[in-house]
Amino acid sequence: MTDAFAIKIQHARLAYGHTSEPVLQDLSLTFRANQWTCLLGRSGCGKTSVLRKLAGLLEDAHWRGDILTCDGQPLAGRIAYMAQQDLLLPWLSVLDNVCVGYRLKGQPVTEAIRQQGLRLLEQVDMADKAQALPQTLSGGMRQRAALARTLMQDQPVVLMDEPFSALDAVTRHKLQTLSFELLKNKTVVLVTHDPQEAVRLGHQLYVFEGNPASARPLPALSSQPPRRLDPDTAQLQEQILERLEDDHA
Amino acid sequence: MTDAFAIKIQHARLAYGHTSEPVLQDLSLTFRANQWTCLLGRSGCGKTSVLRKLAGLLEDAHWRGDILTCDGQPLAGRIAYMAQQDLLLPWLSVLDNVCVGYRLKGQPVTEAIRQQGLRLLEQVDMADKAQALPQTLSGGMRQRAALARTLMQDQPVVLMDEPFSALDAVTRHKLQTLSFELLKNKTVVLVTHDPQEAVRLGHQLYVFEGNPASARPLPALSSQPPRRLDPDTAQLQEQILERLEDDHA
Amino acid sequence: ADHELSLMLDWFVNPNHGPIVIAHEKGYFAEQGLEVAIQEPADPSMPPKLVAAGKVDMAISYQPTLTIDVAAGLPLIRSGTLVSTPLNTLIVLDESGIKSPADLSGKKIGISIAGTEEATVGTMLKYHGLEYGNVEMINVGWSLAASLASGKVDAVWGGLRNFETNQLELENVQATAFYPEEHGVPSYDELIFVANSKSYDKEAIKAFNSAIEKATTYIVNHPDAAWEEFVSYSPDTLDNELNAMAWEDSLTRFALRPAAVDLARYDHYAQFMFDHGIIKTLPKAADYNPIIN
Amino acid sequence: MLNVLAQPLSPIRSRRISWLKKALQVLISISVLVVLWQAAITIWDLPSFILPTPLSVFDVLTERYPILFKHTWVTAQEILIGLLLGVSIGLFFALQMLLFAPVRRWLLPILIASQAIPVFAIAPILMLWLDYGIASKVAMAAIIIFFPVTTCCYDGLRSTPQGYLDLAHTLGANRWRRLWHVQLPTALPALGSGLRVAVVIAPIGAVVGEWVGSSAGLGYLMLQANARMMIDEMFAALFILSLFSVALYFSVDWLLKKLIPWHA
Amino acid sequence: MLNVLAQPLSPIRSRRISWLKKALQVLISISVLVVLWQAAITIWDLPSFILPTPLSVFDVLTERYPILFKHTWVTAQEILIGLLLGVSIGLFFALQMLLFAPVRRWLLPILIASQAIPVFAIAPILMLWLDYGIASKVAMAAIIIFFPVTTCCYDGLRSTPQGYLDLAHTLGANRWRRLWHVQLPTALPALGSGLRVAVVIAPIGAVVGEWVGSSAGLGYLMLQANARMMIDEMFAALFILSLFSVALYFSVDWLLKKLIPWHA
Ligand SMILES: Nc1ncnc2c1ncn2[C@@H]1O[C@H](COP(=O)(O)OP(=O)(O)OP(=O)(O)O)[C@@H](O)[C@H]1O
Ligand SMILES: Nc1ncnc2c1ncn2[C@@H]1O[C@H](COP(=O)(O)OP(=O)(O)OP(=O)(O)O)[C@@H](O)[C@H]1O
Ligand SMILES: Cc1ncc(C[n+]2csc(CCO)c2C)c(N)n1
Ligand SMILES: [Mg+2]
Ligand SMILES: [Mg+2]
Repeated sequence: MTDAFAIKIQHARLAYGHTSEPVLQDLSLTFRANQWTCLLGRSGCGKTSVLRKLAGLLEDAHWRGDILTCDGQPLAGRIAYMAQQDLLLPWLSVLDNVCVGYRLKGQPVTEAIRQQGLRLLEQVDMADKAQALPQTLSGGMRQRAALARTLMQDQPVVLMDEPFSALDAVTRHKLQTLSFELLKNKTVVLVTHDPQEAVRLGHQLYVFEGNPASARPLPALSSQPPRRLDPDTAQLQEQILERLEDDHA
Repeated sequence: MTDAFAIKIQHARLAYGHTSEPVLQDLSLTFRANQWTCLLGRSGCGKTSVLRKLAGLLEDAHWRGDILTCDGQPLAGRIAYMAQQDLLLPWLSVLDNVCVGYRLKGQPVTEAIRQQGLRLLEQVDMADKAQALPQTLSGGMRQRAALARTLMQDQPVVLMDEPFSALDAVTRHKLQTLSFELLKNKTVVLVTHDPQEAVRLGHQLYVFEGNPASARPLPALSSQPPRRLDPDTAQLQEQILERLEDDHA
Repeated sequence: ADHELSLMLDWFVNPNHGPIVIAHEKGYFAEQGLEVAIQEPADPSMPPKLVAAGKVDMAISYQPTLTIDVAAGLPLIRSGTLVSTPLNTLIVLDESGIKSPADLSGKKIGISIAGTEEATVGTMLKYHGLEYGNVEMINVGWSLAASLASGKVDAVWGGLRNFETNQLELENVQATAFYPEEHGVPSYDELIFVANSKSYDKEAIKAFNSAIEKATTYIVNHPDAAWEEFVSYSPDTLDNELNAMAWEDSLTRFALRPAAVDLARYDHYAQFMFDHGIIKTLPKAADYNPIIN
Repeated sequence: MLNVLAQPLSPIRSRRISWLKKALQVLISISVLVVLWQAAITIWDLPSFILPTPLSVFDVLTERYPILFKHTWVTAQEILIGLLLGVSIGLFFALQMLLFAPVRRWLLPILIASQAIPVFAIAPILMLWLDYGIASKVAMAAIIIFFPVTTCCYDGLRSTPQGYLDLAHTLGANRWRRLWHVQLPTALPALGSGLRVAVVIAPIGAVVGEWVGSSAGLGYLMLQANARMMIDEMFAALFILSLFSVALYFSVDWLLKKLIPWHA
Repeated sequence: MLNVLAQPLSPIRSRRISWLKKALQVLISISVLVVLWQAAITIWDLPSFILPTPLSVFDVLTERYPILFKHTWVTAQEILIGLLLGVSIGLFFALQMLLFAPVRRWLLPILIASQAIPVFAIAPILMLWLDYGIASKVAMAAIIIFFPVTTCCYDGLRSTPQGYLDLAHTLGANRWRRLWHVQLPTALPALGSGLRVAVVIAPIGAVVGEWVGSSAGLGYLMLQANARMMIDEMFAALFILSLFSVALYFSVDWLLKKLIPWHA
């Protein structure tokens, strides 16, 4: 397994277009190694934009500010990114979609890899749909397939943009546990709108605030994730909601 | 405002393809006039399929079973449907997307209609993006634009498929309230994965169970939606989760 | 065979090519130690160019065309004559009421552009007191007979008197032909053989001309037997009424002395074209009619 | 019995029926065409050198089929090789333009300009380089074919949804594998359009090539027939050519439907 | 000063620069072409009656521009009207086939068959039907143009994402408004491909028309020049034709970019 490592964003500023108002300003974030960092915030505040920047996908936007990695190397090639849309390729079966990372890296999709893909599909409860085309899946199934594809990637940094948003509560809980297990030794950044999810999984939490937005950390809990519902976590959830409400006001 | 009315699905069965297993079996649902009916269930159990059937979009699938309306007239033309994907047309501005229903019905988009569209956009907190193209929106913004488009339609039956799934908690709460206000006199069917949302908004609740799935109603609460968090609703939420867990087991 | 020769025709095989086909069929070429490969062109402006470019050894061209080509600097010579009178003719539709070229004022003349129309048709018109500007010249490509038969034009220029006239007759179109040499245009050789001036083979040409001369003599002496032999070259395409009629009309047109040349006639025609601005330089006939014997 | 009949047809049986139906349709549309054709002749009293009767064309087809067949065979070879070459060149240029921005900038104007040049004008040059054999005809066909393929394929390759490109990027694809695994599949429908146009005009390419210089083939036959005012023979050749196009079109259409099942 | 220079360029200024850059590119690619052309002549020792030197063609362009201009004007009219007609017919057929399944079944084979008929072959007959005026040339151009437009547009119209069609359905659109507001916009990129092919080949249509019947135009001029062995003049006409294609292509490209801003 590859070594985990940390990323720091310092005093960044992001604007789409020369003339338009910035979306993010004075943004500082720290993503610790072997930990889950959850980003929350008003819809449209710029969470996806931050993930896209880390994934190297923000080419046309104007970004200012440093992105530091603990080993000083660029991030490119060490990132797994699960976007807000599922982006399943319509000409590949679900299993092929899950294994597509190998093809795209030019590595042969061996039987072992296919078996691993099948196991992951089983774990996300999609084993019976392995040979189906994505168009015949329900919304939640598509999301689970995309999750399986991301988990297949085995990169040190994993960025996930609302990965459980289209799932029912029970499936969501199961897949949270699964992802947490499988991504134990990674630097994980999770964008979510579900305070409960954030509190359950996050070693650290940030809430985006203001317009242009910047990120404010929430006080860390002493317990280790995955956490159960207890007075502490309930209180942290309350705090998140308060922050969001303040931001909306 | 058009008269609200009720719909009944009786002992329906749905299968995709001749040979494949049915997805839904012995499905009976009642949608009451002037009420919100919430559908919950495991991801992939067939909730979207039911909505699509009601919206007249299930042409290639094999449906058996009656769909009764209280006035005996077909549903076609009396339905507003908000799909699981936002389906914003990329060549129209957000405002034009919101008003596109008029164009598609061949009615001129008058200044009054545009004003109404703008007001709705304001209410979903998107007034500043009225002239933007959909591609420049965040995921949650797209969903809000689609919601505004659905609310513009003013049909007696409104079908919504996870309409708030991509929104932060506060925005979600606000828009739930707004939708409930605006759709007071409609027959509303809401598919959701959020038990809290279902409990808050639903006059009646169904949970899909089994494989092939059928729908089982939950006991109605005595209070009227929109409901606040109280012991009764908390208990109903617990019940939903239990049912889902049972189904997963 | 001592020499292999490739010969490109001016058009698809037709009775104009009688001597060539007979020489080929009756083995006169072989007698002279020649092996001649006959090719047909798709684009009639190509054969002289291919000779000039060295892609074929000989081609059939027209005297006016050769003069234009030589004036333009193409390395070509005339090596022999196939038909030593003009064949080109101005054909008019009887039903358009034209009795003489003088009636052409304001009419449409279909041409298949050869570059000399302005001089030849212009001269015929002037001969009858008309100006070139009095008529409308329309390019009709290679549908000379059809455009006239369908009445889209009142006259055509470029059809041959032994071929297109018969074609029209077979379509039951009443038409009259005016011969340019009877209306002020100098006489010339319609069909000639050309070779590359830089690489032509004297011996081969001599042998070729002898074979053609022998074939022409045979045709003139035994027209009916010659017809049979002509047709047997490609019965599929040649054995039809049109060719039979054209054969009769061609008998009197073949040059009896293919190697012979009247230099003054070439210079005269060149001067005529020069005067009408068709060519910008005046080539001397002796330069592109080398003495081969 | 009634019960059995009321059952839905088995897929195989219904497929066979749909084939029969297709064939019938083609037959009927040909008949309609023939009737219209004869009607035009009768109504406007067209002479045979403008438009021959269907019957006389049919006569030529039945009587002279050995000759027609001989020439058809020559042209068929030219069409197929020309098609292969033209489509390859078209794909090659499209990929070049996609992958290398400079190539696009410099090459595109040249390609466009080359298309506007009537083949007749460059025919002499081609003849000088390629001689009278099949090469020059294949070259002509390829020249005519490649441009629609290039344009459609390039347009298709350009229009890959951004999301898929982003996916390829984060999954670590280099440009070649991105091209192969993401851009080409999304370009297939557009490429299909290009191919459909290409196969339909390929016969023209071959025939034009033959006009430039040849001693066999349907184009040669048509020129001959035209010059001799044997318009019925020309139409017989035209008819065979049209059959080629229709057959090629539907073959490609069928093939594309197999290849692009995820696309309507 | 340094500070000011370091500022990003204003949009207007950078747009002007990008135009300059484009113009420069075209200029350079023309130069490259000219050099290749001269090189071909030098290397293969091509005689001037097969391929004239760029310089002699340039001379003709500068010296004889009044005549060239006169004929260009004629051909330009034919091209533009032919384009209008061909594109309209192409769109019309595509819409017909989309909207009426029977039309598709009956019309498509006929359209395809019609395409395989080399225009060159029917051109002489077309002339006999339509007279030697502008109509026949316009018809030729239109015939050549309409098929790529039909194919690409029809393929584009067929490939509207199902979601959008569903949306149109639930929003109560009838087929016409669905077509206008949903299918046509999504077909625009594919239609663009068709248009790009169409404008590039339109000049051929017009010129071929002039070759088989005309009394003016660039095609007529080319025949005349060819007959008089003024090959440099013929290539001057070819050059103008190519310019037409390139200019039309880039105009359409620019227009389409304006029309389809949501598309890459
Ligand atoms: N077009 C199709 N072809 C074949 N099978 C389909 C098709 N659409 C849906 N299905 C199948 O039908 C089942 C129900 O799908 P549906 O989209 O209705 O689920 P859902 O309840 O909405 O799920 P989710 O909560 O994940 O959106 C799934 O198993 C899915 O694979
Ligand atoms: N391509 C783009 N062009 C212009 N503006 C953009 C573009 N992409 C995003 N934006 C703008 O940037 C802001 C942040 O968008 P982003 O997608 O990062 O939000 P988000 O926090 O992920 O929201 P959500 O929770 O709704 O997904 C929004 O105001 C959006 O309109
Ligand atoms: C049977 C027959 N018909 C027409 C022509 C064509 N043609 C006749 S004259 C001329 C130009 C020279 O004046 C051309 C091209 C031919 N060669 N043979
Ligand atoms: Mg987002
Ligand atoms: Mg669903």
